[in-house]
Amino acid sequence: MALLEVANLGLSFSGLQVIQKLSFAVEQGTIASLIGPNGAGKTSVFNCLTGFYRPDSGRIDFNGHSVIRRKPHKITRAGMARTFQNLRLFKSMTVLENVKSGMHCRTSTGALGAVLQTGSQRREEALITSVSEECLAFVGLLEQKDRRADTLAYGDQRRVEWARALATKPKLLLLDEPAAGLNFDEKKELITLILRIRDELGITILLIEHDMGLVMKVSEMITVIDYGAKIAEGTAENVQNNPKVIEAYLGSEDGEDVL
Amino acid sequence: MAGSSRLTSVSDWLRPQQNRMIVLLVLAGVAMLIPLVVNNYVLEVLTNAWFYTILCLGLNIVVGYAGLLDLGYAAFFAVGAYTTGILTSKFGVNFWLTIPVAVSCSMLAGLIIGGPTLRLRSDYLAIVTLGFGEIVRIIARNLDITGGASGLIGIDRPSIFGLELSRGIHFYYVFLLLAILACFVSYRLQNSRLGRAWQYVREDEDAAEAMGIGRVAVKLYAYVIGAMFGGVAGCFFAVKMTAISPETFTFSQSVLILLGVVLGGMGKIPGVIIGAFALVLFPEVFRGLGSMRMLIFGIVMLVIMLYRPEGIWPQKQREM
Amino acid sequence: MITKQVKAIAVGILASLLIVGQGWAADVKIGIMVPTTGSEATAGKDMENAIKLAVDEINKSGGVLGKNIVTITGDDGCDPQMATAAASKLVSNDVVGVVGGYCSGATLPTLKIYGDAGIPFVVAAANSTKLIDANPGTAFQINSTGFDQVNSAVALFKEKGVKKLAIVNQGDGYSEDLARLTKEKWTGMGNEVVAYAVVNKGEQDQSSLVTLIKSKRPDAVFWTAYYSDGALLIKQLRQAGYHKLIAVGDGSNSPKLLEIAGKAAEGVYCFSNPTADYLPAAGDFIKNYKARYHQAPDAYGPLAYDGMKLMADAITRAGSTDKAAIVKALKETKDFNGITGAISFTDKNTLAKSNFVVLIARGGKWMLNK
Amino acid sequence: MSNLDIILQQLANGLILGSFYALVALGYTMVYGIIKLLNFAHGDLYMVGGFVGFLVLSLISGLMGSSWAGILCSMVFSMLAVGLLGVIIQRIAYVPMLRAPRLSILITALAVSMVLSNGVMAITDGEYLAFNTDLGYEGLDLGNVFISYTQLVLVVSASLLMIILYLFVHKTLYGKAMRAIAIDQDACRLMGINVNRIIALTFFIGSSLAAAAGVMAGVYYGSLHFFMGFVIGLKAFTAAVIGGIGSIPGAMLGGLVLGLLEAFGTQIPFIGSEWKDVFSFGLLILLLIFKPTGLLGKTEIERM
Repeated sequence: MALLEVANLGLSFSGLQVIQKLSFAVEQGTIASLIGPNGAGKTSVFNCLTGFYRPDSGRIDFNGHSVIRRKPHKITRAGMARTFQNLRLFKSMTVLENVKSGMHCRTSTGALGAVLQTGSQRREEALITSVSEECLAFVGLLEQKDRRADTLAYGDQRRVEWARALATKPKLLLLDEPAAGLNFDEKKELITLILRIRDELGITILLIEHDMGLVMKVSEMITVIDYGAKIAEGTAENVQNNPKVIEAYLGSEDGEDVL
Repeated sequence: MAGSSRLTSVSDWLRPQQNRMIVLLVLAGVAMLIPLVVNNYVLEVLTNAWFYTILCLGLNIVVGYAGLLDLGYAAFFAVGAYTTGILTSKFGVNFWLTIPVAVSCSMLAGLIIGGPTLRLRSDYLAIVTLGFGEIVRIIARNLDITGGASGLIGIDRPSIFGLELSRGIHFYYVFLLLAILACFVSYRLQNSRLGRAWQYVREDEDAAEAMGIGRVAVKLYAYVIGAMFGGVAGCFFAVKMTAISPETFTFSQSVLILLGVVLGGMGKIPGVIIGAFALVLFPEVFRGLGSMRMLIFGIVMLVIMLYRPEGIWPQKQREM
Repeated sequence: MITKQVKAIAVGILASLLIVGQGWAADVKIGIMVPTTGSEATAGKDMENAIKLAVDEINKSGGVLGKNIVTITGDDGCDPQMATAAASKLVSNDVVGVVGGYCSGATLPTLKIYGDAGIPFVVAAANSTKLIDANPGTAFQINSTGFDQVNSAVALFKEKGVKKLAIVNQGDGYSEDLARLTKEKWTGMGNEVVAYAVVNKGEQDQSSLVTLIKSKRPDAVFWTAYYSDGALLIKQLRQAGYHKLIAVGDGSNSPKLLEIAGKAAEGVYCFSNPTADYLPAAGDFIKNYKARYHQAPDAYGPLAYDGMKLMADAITRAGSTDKAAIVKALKETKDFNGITGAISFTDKNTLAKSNFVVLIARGGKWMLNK
Repeated sequence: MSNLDIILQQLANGLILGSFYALVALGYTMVYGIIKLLNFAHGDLYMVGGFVGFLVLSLISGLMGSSWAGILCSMVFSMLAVGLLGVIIQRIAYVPMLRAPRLSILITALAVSMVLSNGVMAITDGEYLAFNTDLGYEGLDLGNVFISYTQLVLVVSASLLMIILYLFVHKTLYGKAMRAIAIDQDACRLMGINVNRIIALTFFIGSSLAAAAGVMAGVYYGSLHFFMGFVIGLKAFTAAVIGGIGSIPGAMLGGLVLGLLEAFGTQIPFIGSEWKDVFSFGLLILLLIFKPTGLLGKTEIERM
């Protein structure tokens, strides 16, 4: 059974159909991509998956359980973590504090424990710090841990977001345009990082991306959508040669993004 | 500039935990010994300042930590005060036994108002809390058990180990101890998993939610703990005043407490204490300006929001 | 920045310590507790003025027990919390007695503070009936209490042949107290209260209430609260065509009511504590007050003046500044001849004989109802 | 009075009250619609409007008398002055806060409200002012139902102002710009619309409508007080929410609905007038929880 199964997903905003009858699946341990021209509804799909939007119809099964109509934080707790298209760091907090947020759903001390500083609370705090530092080390930002998040370079801020998502100990990581705004070298590092996350940590990855080079290099399965509906699916080669895909991209205004 | 370099050196010196503890101990010692050298009037004023410190620290959890604007905080304070007042004066319950009841009632009030409304956008929440504050006051005004518009009178003074708490000095120490406790609890909470969760939610609700933090639950926590502070303060307020009436729990009272939180600096414990003292000392020290008090506070609040939104107390130093 | 603020606060504390720490060893020290700031500051300052005028007169004619009287003012701000601070301030200054008390709500919690210190307190204006129960025995109310006002009101209604009465208050301790007592008394006499309503402070539109009142056809409407919203009610009642009797309580005894309500107020009755204008004995008081403060005394000036004179008289009769002796002397007061009338006390330390008068609005002025 | 009379009288009362609420609610809604700011100070602008009107009327009463001509003149002046005050407030207090967190901007609005009401309190010494005019008590006497000419004129002028506003927003270029900014500020900037100027215009119009209501209230009720903006501010906010905050026809409808609700609400037996505010606040809270978009508001994207 696939880790993530989406079937007949539908979403509309005040009459406008944003996603229609979308079905796809992500297998355990793979890297999958969701692509499509601007405004095709990719981020909307992410928002449905992570519980930020409530779809009108369809099914989303994650790890064998339906996550439809679940609150975003419960979905994260179930093992699906995401990054945002526009950076959404906690700007005025330190890098380490940012990453610690990921551990929130894996720990449980409440107000009483915090006030009394019980033994279990102190152990938990130590665990939160060590896991967060591991995650930072994984993305190569451990030295920067005490800096304010918004003083970091753009590319580093992205990596903080990744570390933060990794700290939630996800089974599936959703990356929303991870390469946006990165230069050539940074993109190369990014590809290594994506592969390392899958290979070293065993985390399944689903990404949305405009950069076709990157998509083609890392993804084992690609789903192409346009106007909220699936137009093609398959490996990089299959998709690249699909006439519907070419038409969708060339017919769209930002065809220059492609290939 | 000489001034700023001195300030930096002071804050450098303050950085190690040890030095900060020294300062705190000295301050606590001074606060403990003050009653020996001042008269009743000054004592009464300082007692009031500690009382507002507790309230402001409680509201600070809601406004400063969780970033929720609560314009009806006096309601929680009222619930605590009335619960104790009614139980002691109408049912003859021992004061100390009323505290857990009063605190539970105010926490329950926090749950009732917070539960359904914390989903709302922040500006709606402000109005809802305002309305809730007024509703509590009007209920207190209209019920028989709360003594109607003239309130409850003749609330008994409590005793502890055979000592009746009746003199100003007794209440000074009661409120000082409560304020220290409030600081301690606030401090521990601020640096905990929950404290960080409040900060995450305040900075970016969606990102916090995506990180697996249930924003409604976290906000509700802030609300209920804030209400608890108000409830405790209310219990002791009732026995100190021996009489309570709905006029104490108006919208202006809520605004006053909010002012204390904003003046010193939202979310910062020393700032909030300074804010609370400023509230209480200002009308006593500048008596001639008494009727302009709220105008001056309003202007100061405006200036603070525009030029120094972090409040009077300096921002925590971070390595850049 | 911080150090400056800390300094400012420290200087402030020190300054207040110094001010209150000074002694007036050879004098008799009397505390004045009135609101000199806040919403009721006007009334409070008037009382303070009147008390100081009385003190001057006493000192000019030799003081008490051969000593001068000095006063110290505690501002209660018409707020219970500020009032306890003010009372503590007066107690720490070792006053031998206190005169004042305007807002009942603020006066209430101070009774116990003065009581614990054994300090006699002449309550000049505050007259909620709640004060009677809370009195530890050291406070003396020289303003007629709510009970007396109710008696005056009920007597007027009976005299005017009223059968059905509507009562409106403002939801605060003072006006609710008066409204409730009137209702109890009126229904106890076998009459009918057809409407009993509350108007929220500051709410301008009372048209719904007016319709409600009109539909119940009362013979009289009794407004027990303050002049500001009372004027609006009167105006809207008259505009809507209610032409029967309207009466207002002593909180509405202000020329402002007539100014705001305009000609709608013509013929409205008002129950009032004895204000200077209607006191035959107050001629000199008014003259001296105007000469000194360049304005006319307000509603509670005469009572505050009498309160101070009574306190001095009690000290003289006690023959010492011992607080217990003064309390005893106050209790034994027999027909003290004040400008507001003769003062004696009941066993509950309230005024034995009501000094309420009934006024009527004629041509934009309050007149004594004859 | 028969029941029918009561109903008719309360209908009239509710409509009059409702038109005041609507005028004030319009300002709330316009400002909220365009920059998503809950302007706590709006009720105080109503109060200041009343005082400015009073001041002008007492200055010119020697010239034009205190009848309709004088009142109209002072109303126009007050609308201009308070409109300007609204723009100044926006420039000083709100423009620097546009990118600040919501909490800060709400507290700023609260501070502005405190400064306005306590400033007027300091000037007037907290006293009530009698707003006396030469208007009589004459009116339409329909048996037991009575509507004074003053009431009639006020309702008609309130409706006129609202119609003018509606036409302005829907028929002029400025109105179109306002509606566009409400939808997407950044896009408008790209299209070359002077966004700041349009926002200032919105503040001007909203504030001057509040001032008009303030002067009308002064004329109608005959007294002014520094605290009078608080209650009406809350009521108008409720009206705006009932109608759907951000919607101009919604504010008008909400004002009327609230006016009628209050007028008939007090007539319900067994529920004393002392509970009235519990019901209006309770209604507001329930509405915000269950139907935050109001009667005419647009539904936002559903989010969990």
